Amino acid sequence: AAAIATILVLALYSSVMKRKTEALQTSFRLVNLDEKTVDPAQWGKNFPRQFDAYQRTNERYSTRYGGAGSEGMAKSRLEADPRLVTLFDGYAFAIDFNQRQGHAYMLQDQRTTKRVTQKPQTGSCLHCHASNTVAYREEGIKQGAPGTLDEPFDSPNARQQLMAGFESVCKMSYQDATKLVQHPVACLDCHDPRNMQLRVTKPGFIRGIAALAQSGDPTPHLPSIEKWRKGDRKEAYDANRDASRQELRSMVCGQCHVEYYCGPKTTLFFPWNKGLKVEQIESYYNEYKFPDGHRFFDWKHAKAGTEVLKAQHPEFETWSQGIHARSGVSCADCHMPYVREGAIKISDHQVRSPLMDISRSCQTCHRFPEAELKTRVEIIQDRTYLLMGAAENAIVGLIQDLDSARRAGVPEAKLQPAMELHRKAQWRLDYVNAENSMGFHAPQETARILAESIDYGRQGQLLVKGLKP
Amino acid sequence: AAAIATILVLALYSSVMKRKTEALQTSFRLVNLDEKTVDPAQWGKNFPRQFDAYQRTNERYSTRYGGAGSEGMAKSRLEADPRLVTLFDGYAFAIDFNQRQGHAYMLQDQRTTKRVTQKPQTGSCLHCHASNTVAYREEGIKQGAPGTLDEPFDSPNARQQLMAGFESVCKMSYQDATKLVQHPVACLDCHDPRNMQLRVTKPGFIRGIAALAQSGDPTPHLPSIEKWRKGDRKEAYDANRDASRQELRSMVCGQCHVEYYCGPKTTLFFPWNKGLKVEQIESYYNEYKFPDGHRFFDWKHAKAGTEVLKAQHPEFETWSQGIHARSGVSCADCHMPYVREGAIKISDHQVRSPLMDISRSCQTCHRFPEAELKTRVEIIQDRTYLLMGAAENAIVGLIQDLDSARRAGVPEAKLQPAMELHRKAQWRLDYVNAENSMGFHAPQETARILAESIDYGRQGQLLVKGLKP
Amino acid sequence: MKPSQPLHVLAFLAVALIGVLVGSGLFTFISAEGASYLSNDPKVCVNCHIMREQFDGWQHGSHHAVATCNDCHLPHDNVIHKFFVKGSNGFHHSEAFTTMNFHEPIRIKPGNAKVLEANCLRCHGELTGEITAHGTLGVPTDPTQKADLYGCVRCHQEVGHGPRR
Ligand code: HEC
Ligand code: HEC
Ligand code: HEC
Ligand code: HEC
Ligand code: HEC
Ligand code: HEC
Ligand code: HEC
Ligand code: HEC
Ligand code: HEC
Ligand code: HEC
Ligand code: HEC
Ligand code: HEC
Ligand code: HEC
Ligand code: HEC
Ligand SMILES: [Ca+2]
Ligand SMILES: [Ca+2]
Repeated sequence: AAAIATILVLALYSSVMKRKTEALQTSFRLVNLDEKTVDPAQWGKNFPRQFDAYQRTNERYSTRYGGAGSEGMAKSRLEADPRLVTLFDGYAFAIDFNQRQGHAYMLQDQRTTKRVTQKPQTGSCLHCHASNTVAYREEGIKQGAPGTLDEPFDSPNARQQLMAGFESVCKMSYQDATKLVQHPVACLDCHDPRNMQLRVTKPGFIRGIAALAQSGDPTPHLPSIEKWRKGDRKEAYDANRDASRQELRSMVCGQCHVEYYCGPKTTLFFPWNKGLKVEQIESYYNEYKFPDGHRFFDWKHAKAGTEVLKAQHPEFETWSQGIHARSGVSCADCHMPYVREGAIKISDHQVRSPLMDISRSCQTCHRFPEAELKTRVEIIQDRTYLLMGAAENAIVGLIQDLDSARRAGVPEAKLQPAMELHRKAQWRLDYVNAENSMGFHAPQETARILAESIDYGRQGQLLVKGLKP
Repeated sequence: AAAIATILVLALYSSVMKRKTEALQTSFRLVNLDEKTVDPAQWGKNFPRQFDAYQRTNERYSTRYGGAGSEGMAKSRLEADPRLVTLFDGYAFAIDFNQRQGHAYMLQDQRTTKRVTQKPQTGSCLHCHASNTVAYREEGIKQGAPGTLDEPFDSPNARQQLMAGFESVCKMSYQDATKLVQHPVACLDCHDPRNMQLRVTKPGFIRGIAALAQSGDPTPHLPSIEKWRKGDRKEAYDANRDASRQELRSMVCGQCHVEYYCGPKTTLFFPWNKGLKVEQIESYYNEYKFPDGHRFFDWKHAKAGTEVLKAQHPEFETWSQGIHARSGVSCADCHMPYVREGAIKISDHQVRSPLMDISRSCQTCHRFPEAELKTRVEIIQDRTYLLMGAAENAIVGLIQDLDSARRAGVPEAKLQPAMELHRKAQWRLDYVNAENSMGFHAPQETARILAESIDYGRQGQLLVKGLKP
Repeated sequence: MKPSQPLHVLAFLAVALIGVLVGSGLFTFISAEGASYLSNDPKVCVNCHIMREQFDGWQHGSHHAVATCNDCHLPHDNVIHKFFVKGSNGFHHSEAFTTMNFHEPIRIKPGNAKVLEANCLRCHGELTGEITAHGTLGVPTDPTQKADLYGCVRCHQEVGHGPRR
């Protein structure tokens, strides 16, 4: 009996030891990475496969609605749909507005857009177009924040450096600020250099997600937030401490693919204090007052006179309303699918449209032929596109009606209710137009938003039609 | 103790043996079933479990949007939403319109609705509210069709009897016709008595599905139709010959849960000649001329003056546009899920809302908790409900505007374009309102339809607003 | 110190009751072919018709030729663990089968899911070394766990039993 027991114990022991060695075995470390290593090429020495793919985000492509085309210049969204020029009249987006392209272009595209070269912009723009963890921290130290760059990112000192630097850079002119950075989004922005774990580093997200946690809006797709809410709430929600790996696989993207305010009147913020739905964001903006006491708005429409809102790429918010998010499917699952390279399986760092690689992006979960999956996406997108056109027509109509009525001498006060409807309709239309999946991330929700946009737009027209000078 | 142990062991042993025999047991044929056996109680002798469940369709229930409630009377849809009275003004639906209830009630509900007792209706109504295979064939024989009732259902003679009888019954008054039948939908309507295989027996469906096959509309969810199209097309598409078992698991429901015309002007038909989408059906109706040469319509709106269309329960058509149909999920998968009776799995013949039994209806495919699945359905339904209200408001507004303009003396010809928009808007709204899943069967498509309804309704109002007498 | 009389009786009763329990349990286990658990042949799992669906699915799954039920559903780290899981599953399933008291559709339980995941890694650990080097995979379906463990199956649900829907 004693013999058998001994054998069993030994068997157990040896198997445990085997596990432990396996856990340590990772890839070959040639370079020591730390919080100061901004340059992805350095990281690439340890992780050449990920780096190669990362670099390939400079490859151009187009799908029916995605990508920027394979020409030298990104496709212009204004040329593709001239109604946008009317819709954005009086705003920088009416000058230059293109299809997004790969991550490799983000810094260059921002530096060269006419929205920057022809209009004054602040340093806030850099929040999402560059690797800026180090730049923010250095600037923060300059502004008097304690400690050095050697401190780990999750230390209180580093956090103070980051936030102080962020505030300071946001106040600079774009031209001054952009000199502080050299790389588009880099490894450091999403990874902890010590162990490659995912993390979020962008101040806007860190504050925004904490505000969302404070709100009561249900977040079934982000269970760690719901768990935090049940706790004592003494410390703010912190994704790097609280979120699961799967949640971080979306949150790292949510650092940038979100609606934001980054104009000159206040520091950049993500408007999530009431929740992630289109109405909740609208309501937060409507209650938000600028330092001068004026109600929040992005620009005054040149023809309609309305103080309107601008929506920007609310991918994270829209995804949050869809069935994939509820099912625990993350951005990285579709946009960075696993690929086998030789004997090893890694995440595809060539972030791009999943339609470029349907078999890896979709087929592990959906056992349908590639052509069928592509058709499913396109059916959803075609329906969205059609409704978006209808909403644009309604609002272009309303803008013209407001303009004519004003010219005909209808007093401003009488136009006000119709302008209010213009604001609502435009917000909803733009929310969909600025979102980059043409409805795929949340098909029914997107259609609902457009239906409301149409309704408000047409109701606005009805109001104006009834007015006499 | 030994005694107790023995008892226990024997009890368990016997229960295990029972399980094992159950696994072998199929069914005993006690009664010979044939094409004349209408009475389900007879079938019930061979298939008691299915019969028991079938009878339980008389159980009342309600979910957030489904079921008819547990009171003695089905919930009135007119009381729940008085706007419907305005929308249906001038039509029988403005008098009496209730929530659907279980199959057990179908004949009784039809006989007692005020739409029948207060308005003249034809025998076509019976097509979907009774077991009428035998009644049609007997009437057909009376009208001179060859052969006897003994011939198998798929023989040419039987087909001739069926169709002749159907034409004849449709021309009778409802009161005369209803005397020919005694049972709500019965086993014979969906099953071949020789081998219990599924089959379709309703003339409207047999013709409708053949017409759909003739059309070019893609039917990825009904592959046997696409296959038939590739053949020589010499013989019309015949579901009983061509369709797969999985397709029949939806088609038996498609015999009744469909949009139809069954007024007095022509024989009942399913409008599928151009396809199953809402626009295709509309376009077919718009081109359809009544025998008197007039363009197809269901009724003239009492206030608006428009010749409008009535949509009825397009479940089959709507399901066809959804992701479940494309994924090969049939009506029976959700509404007649397999249940274990002892060791055997049988189809639950208590056809009802899947929300009454989520684990069996949904969890075989979706590995999420019941509460989560229920929430997913309700989120979809709530969005639909909201948009439906918006569409109703738009059309009620348009009806009032048309009415006022006419009273103010605007000539009919000038109102015509707005009335055309009323027809379009009302068709789309009603298509969703009459559909019984509150958007679940095809969430995005349903939202799209409502968005268009809103757009047309509001555009109609804009046209009227611009008119002078 | 001598144990008192009542304690003796209690001890005897306890032993007798345990004996009955074990005896009847064993009997049920055997008659319900719970002993199937002791074999590696997948066919013995379907002795229990309840497992028919999974068996059929397994025959259509990509691993049919390379893995049997026990390769995936039993621990392979050490013998004690293996027999512990075997025994407790065997007893639990026999009991569920006999009383016909279990949730349908049948769902793998968290403990067994951990076993399963470990087996994926047993065969594919090298391939996935890079993606597991910095922690397990995780799905946010269970908020009580920072990252629960059924990571592979989230994408590869069909490997064991073929298409699920
Ligand atoms: C279930 C899969 C899936 C998930 C999850 C998902 N996406 Fe997408 N995404 C798509 C598809 C499909 C498209 C459409 C691509 C196209 O039209 O070529 C798309 C489009 C995009 C685009 C535009 C791409 C282009 O080529 O123009 C961006 C940016 C994007 N998604 C970001 C995100 C972000 C950020 C998240 C998470 C918050 C996310 N996606 C989650 C599938 C997904
Ligand atoms: C630091 C900000 C930032 C982060 C973090 C980020 N993105 Fe982007 N992303 C951008 C910007 C900016 C662009 C547009 C670049 C351009 O058009 O020049 C972009 C473009 C894209 C595109 C379009 C690619 C193409 O070739 O058209 C996709 C898809 C995308 N991102 C998905 C993701 C996903 C998925 C994640 C997370 C894994 C992510 N992004 C993380 C800022 C970011
Ligand atoms: C909160 C993150 C964020 C901020 C702040 C931000 N961007 Fe972007 N930007 C993105 C993302 C994500 C994309 C890619 C998706 C898209 O094109 O909609 C993008 C795309 C772009 C593009 C390429 C597509 C186009 O619109 O022509 C330009 C140029 C651009 N941004 C300029 C700017 C400027 C100028 C500012 C400051 C006013 C700014 N960005 C601020 C995240 C951001
Ligand atoms: C926009 C965010 C983002 C950027 C930038 C980024 N990664 Fe990743 N990376 C991810 C995500 C998401 C994963 C999946 C991590 C997980 O599941 O835990 C990942 C995983 C990895 C892994 C783990 C193994 C694997 O492939 O899954 C390595 C190594 C890695 N990245 C290296 C790099 C390197 C090197 C760079 C810079 C060249 C880089 N990453 C830039 C988002 C990013
Ligand atoms: C990690 C798993 C996973 C990946 C990857 C994934 N999906 Fe899904 N998808 C799901 C789940 C889960 C659902 C929800 C329905 C269900 O429970 O099956 C779903 C639902 C859908 C639906 C119906 C819901 C809707 O919004 O219309 C479509 C269409 C779809 N997926 C397409 C895709 C496409 C295209 C891709 C690739 C770009 C993709 N999916 C990638 C898991 C995934
Ligand atoms: C994927 C599952 C699924 C499929 C497939 C499906 N349905 Fe449904 N159906 C539902 C759900 C969920 C509801 C909403 C029930 C509720 O609100 O209580 C519903 C509602 C209904 C209702 C109203 C039930 C009530 O309780 O009031 C009818 C009638 C119906 N469906 C018929 C059909 C027909 C006919 C088909 C096939 C052409 C079909 N369904 C296909 C899931 C499905
Ligand atoms: C012969 C015509 C006919 C056929 C065939 C038919 N139905 Fe029905 N169904 C009806 C009628 C009529 C009602 C409404 C009865 C009433 O309200 O009195 C109904 C009601 C229902 C309801 C509502 C039940 C409730 O309790 O509220 C559901 C769900 C339903 N049917 C689903 C199906 C499904 C699924 C099939 C196919 C398996 C099917 N039906 C086949 C005619 C039919
Ligand atoms: C093509 C099949 C079909 C025809 C023809 C048909 N019905 Fe129905 N009927 C149904 C189905 C399916 C339902 C259940 C779904 C619902 O209530 O929308 C139903 C429901 C009903 C109900 C209960 C709910 C309500 O509307 O109050 C009544 C009453 C009714 N029908 C009367 C009639 C009358 C009268 C006619 C003839 C003018 C008729 N039906 C013709 C299929 C049909
Ligand atoms: C509205 C259509 C409909 C009616 C009416 C109907 N059934 Fe069924 N029945 C079905 C469907 C659908 C199936 C599933 C068949 C399949 O998968 O092949 C089925 C299956 C069966 C089966 C095969 C075993 C099983 O349960 O899957 C039997 C036996 C059966 N029905 C008996 C009856 C009896 C007896 C009646 C009358 C009391 C009846 N059915 C009425 C639709 C119907
Ligand atoms: C026989 C399999 C099956 C059954 C039963 C089933 N589904 Fe699905 N469901 C699917 C498939 C397949 C998809 C498409 C996405 C995918 O490929 O996973 C889907 C997609 C969905 C979606 C996302 C698409 C959409 O239309 O929004 C929801 C929500 C959903 N199902 C809910 C349900 C509910 C609730 C039930 C029960 C009433 C149910 N399903 C029954 C297989 C099924
Ligand atoms: C290649 C690995 C593999 C093999 C071999 C395998 N299974 Fe599985 N089994 C799985 C996976 C994966 C699941 C699903 C787990 C999940 O979804 O979380 C599963 C789930 C189950 C379930 C629970 C049902 C469910 O869907 O959760 C049962 C019962 C089961 N297997 C029995 C068997 C039997 C009996 C055999 C042999 C005939 C077998 N398995 C062979 C991988 C396997
Ligand atoms: C005595 C009959 C019987 C035999 C033999 C049997 N099972 Fe099961 N099994 C069941 C029952 C009953 C359940 C459902 C238990 C529950 O869900 O509570 C089940 C559930 C399971 C589950 C999922 C539930 C869980 O606990 O995770 C797995 C995995 C499983 N069985 C694997 C197997 C394998 C592998 C074999 C063969 C070695 C096997 N079964 C042999 C009756 C049996
Ligand atoms: C007993 C060893 C063994 C176990 C346990 C095992 N696999 Fe495998 N797996 C294999 C082998 C061998 C192959 C290669 C099969 C082939 O080439 O056909 C394979 C192939 C695969 C493939 C590629 C083929 C496909 O189905 O797409 C995937 C993915 C996979 N395994 C995932 C898993 C997952 C996930 C698990 C755990 C649920 C698992 N395996 C458990 C041995 C195993
Ligand atoms: C987010 C989705 C996802 C998860 C989670 C996931 N995989 Fe995979 N897996 C994939 C994709 C996509 C491929 C195909 C890669 C390719 O073809 O290049 C794949 C391929 C594989 C293969 C087959 C490689 C080959 O071609 O032979 C194996 C084996 C495998 N995975 C095992 C695992 C194991 C073990 C786990 C858990 C540690 C896991 N996977 C987790 C998506 C996933
Ligand atoms: Ca904004
Ligand atoms: Ca009709």
